[in-house]
Amino acid sequence: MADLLLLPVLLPLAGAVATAVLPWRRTVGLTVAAAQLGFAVAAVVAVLRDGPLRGSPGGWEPPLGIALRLDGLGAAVGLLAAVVVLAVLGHAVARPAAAGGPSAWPLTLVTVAGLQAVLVSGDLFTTYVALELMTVGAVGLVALGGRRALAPALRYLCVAVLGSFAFLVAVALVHARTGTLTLELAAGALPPGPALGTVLALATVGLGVKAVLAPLHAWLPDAHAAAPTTVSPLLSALVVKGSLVVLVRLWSALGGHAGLAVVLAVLGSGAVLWGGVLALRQDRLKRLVAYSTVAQVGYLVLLLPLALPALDPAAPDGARTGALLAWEGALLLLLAHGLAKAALFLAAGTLVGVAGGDRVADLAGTATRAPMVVLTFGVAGACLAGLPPSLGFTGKWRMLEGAVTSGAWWAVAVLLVGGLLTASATARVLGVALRPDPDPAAARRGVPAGARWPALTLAVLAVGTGVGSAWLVDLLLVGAVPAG
Amino acid sequence: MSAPDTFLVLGAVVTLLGAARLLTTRDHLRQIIALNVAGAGTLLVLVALGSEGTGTADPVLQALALTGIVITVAVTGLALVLVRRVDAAAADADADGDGDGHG
Amino acid sequence: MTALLDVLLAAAVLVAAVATLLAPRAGSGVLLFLVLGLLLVLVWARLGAPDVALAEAAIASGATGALLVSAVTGRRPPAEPDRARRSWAALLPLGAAAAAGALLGGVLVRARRDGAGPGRLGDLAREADGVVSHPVTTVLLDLRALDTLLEIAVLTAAVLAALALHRDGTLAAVALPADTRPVLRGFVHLAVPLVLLLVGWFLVAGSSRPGGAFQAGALLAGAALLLALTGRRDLVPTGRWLPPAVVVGLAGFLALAGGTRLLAGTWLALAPPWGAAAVLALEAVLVVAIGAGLAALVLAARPDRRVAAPTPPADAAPAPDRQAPR
Amino acid sequence: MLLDALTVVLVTAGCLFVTAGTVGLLRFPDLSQRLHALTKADTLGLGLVVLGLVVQGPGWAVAAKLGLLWLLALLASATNGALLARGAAPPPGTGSGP
Repeated sequence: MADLLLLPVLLPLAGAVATAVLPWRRTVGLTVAAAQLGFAVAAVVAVLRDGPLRGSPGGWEPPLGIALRLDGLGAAVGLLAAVVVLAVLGHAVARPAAAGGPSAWPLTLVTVAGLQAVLVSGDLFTTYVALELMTVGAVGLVALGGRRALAPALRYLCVAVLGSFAFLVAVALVHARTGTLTLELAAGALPPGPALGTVLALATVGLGVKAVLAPLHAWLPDAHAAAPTTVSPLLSALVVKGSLVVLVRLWSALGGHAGLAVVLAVLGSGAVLWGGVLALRQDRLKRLVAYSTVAQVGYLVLLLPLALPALDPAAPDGARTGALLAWEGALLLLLAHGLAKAALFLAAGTLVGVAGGDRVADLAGTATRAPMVVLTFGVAGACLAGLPPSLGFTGKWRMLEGAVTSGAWWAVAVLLVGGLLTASATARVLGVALRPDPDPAAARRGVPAGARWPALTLAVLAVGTGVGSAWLVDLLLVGAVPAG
Repeated sequence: MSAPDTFLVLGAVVTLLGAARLLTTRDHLRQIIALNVAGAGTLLVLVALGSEGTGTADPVLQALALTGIVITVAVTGLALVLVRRVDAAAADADADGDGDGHG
Repeated sequence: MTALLDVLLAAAVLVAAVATLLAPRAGSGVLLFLVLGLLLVLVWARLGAPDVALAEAAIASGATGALLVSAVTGRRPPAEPDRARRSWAALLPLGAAAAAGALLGGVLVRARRDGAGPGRLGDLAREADGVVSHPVTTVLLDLRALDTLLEIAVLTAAVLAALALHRDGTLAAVALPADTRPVLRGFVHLAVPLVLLLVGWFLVAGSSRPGGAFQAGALLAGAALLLALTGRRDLVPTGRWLPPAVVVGLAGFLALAGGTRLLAGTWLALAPPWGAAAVLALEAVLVVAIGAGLAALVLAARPDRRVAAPTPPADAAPAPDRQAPR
Repeated sequence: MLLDALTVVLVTAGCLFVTAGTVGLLRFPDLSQRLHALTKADTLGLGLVVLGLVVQGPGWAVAAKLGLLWLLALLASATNGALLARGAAPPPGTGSGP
């Protein structure tokens, strides 16, 4: 049983060691990515069949040893990560200039290993070390973007490590109060009170910084604007997700906190609206896409206040079903955002290459020059905006249902306005891209096939999984507290 | 206030002092020093929780603090390499800007 | 009597921390940080954590101190000195932070008092019959071996990220002026063998008393830097052999994990007969990796020598995709 | 009992020397005088403290380690002192150095 938990963590690390020393970086990288996809599928099947996977390395049972636990959410995000990494590495093989040099391979594999370790870790301190591993890998990748990327990478490193220290103090507080580092054992032993409030506040701030929660998001747009093309999808679609998964797990295990939920509701709504408006006003393509990530994270954080009634058994049934629907919807949205945002960033990077400038105005006429890439951008944008039949629509619809049944009308308004803002931001870019080509005669650089297909597959997946997403909802409920 | 409690409160204060200083200064090197001070405060909290004032502290928390120290030095090393590069880039930018040729 | 000493020590640490944060010049900030590091060594000793005290002295004050001092000495002073001390803008947040810290401390103290129960993790760890006798090393390399593996991965990733900013991923192109002053050369001839002896002692002692791979690695990094900066660069791997030396620790740990899975059936399960030998071998490999890694981090801060055509220091594509290749 | 009194005397004398070194560091005008004060007073102070501890008779191994400690401190402060003093006017041919 522990194989399916530990192999996806140790194999990328072995791949990183190999690519750091040996010359065959591409073959090793792609084989490891393919193997990760295989492990992810096997893990999803195993979790669906017989519940959360458990294991403890070294044979030491918790509370003394480290408890590994992979629940439905972890398996789903693991599958998302495997798919996105395979597409990103395919893109990097086709357009090496977009990958930031040979050192991108080991750092990418280290980041993948860090994310996988976060997903399988049931121990709070192992989660802290895994988050640090993911952060250092991501900072290394951003710094590969040349001279303009160094200051954002440094800013991201300082802020993310400070967030980790806040999370570490929360872990110390949990250990002091419950005597254990294993989240499952600590779940029942932490009574509501100042200690629980402080733990959740510190963890929310610490993980909020890494998950780009609204007021703590300043580092993301600069990091994305300067990072190589293949790094942005890893940053937005994966690294941000890892911190969100830990936040959701901590909240649902420890029972949430009413006061903090109101604060998060305000911050989440603010992020959705403010991020959407800022995305509209950006004149640089990558910053536009980065601000839409800030907006989307706003949705996902709304999950915590909306799903709060599902966490305490005393809540009335109406509120509980509403909260459960909101929980499923938000996690579907998390997966949809991962797929669509990765496709969006890959397409944006290719468009910047084709247009020769990263301002939205430079994109005039790119529809004729790179029709498939613009199509990918459109499809991914539609999924983010929540237009049917995409996964984003299924998630947003379920969240709307949940908000309506539990009577959270403010959430309904925020969801609709947010969708509108994202749709208009995508439409604005498409509008510019569909303009006639200002100088058709000029020599055009074609886009290699390898740069078109990965992004398109991600976009198609984002739409396709929306249709038959029942299995996905069941997967997300496995081992989740609200379902239990 | 037994000895470990004193150092527990001290750790919490030092952590937040380091964090506040990091967020209020623009000079990169000072930010990294503040980051290290915050890290030291966090480790103070960890070890003080595991110590009863007499005898050796709880080995699990000592191991966690050791891991924390190694991670902090790794992060500081990477951050300082970035700082030197950022300063060099800024210096080159000044050089290209006002063309005084040094750097 | 000891209560007075504790309060004095705590006050000294607080004053050193505030002084480090509010130092007018970055240079004095670094030196005050070293003072803070030494005070922390006393605090760890007072709290009964000798391993952490050793690690603080060797790594947090030693290696981080070397990193910070080398960063300060090679740095042009920033355009406007940060008049932090006078302006209220800096003192206000610090005051608020101190108050919040005191509150957080109160919550921590109360949580500890409420949470104090039998069967604490530490007692379990001491009784657990791990592979080695020293409880901290048992926790590090046996009970929570995965944490240490991930932590070594963090250090390796940080060094690889730092090397990625240099030409073809190594420090071969870094200019290292050899400081051949006779006093220093004499010191090196005396100190380096002694430090290497200490490295060996720390490595072996780790299984039975405070010590171990991390502290030994920091000492090895110190010896490597002494050699590299005094002209004996040939003895220190900075060229083709640097990446392998840095990743050997992580590679060794992964090999151990895979090996235990295949032989003993469980990942990272160290059984008594061969467990102690495996731990010692692993620690030896970790010492080499941490030594090479920390030394590389210090040297990686220095720029590459400029070749004839001033190519950008990072050999990555100059701008993300300014011109996609044909 | 006599040993304890001896230890107290030695350790106090050691601390006095270290304080004298620090006062010298603060008061003396230029670098070389400060270095002079530091290297002389501090190492002597440390030596006295080590002697005071050895007198407590903790066993030969610990006493040897304390002695080694003092020798290392001596070696380090002498070298640093010489380098810093000569560093003020480095002879030609040395690079920027640490």
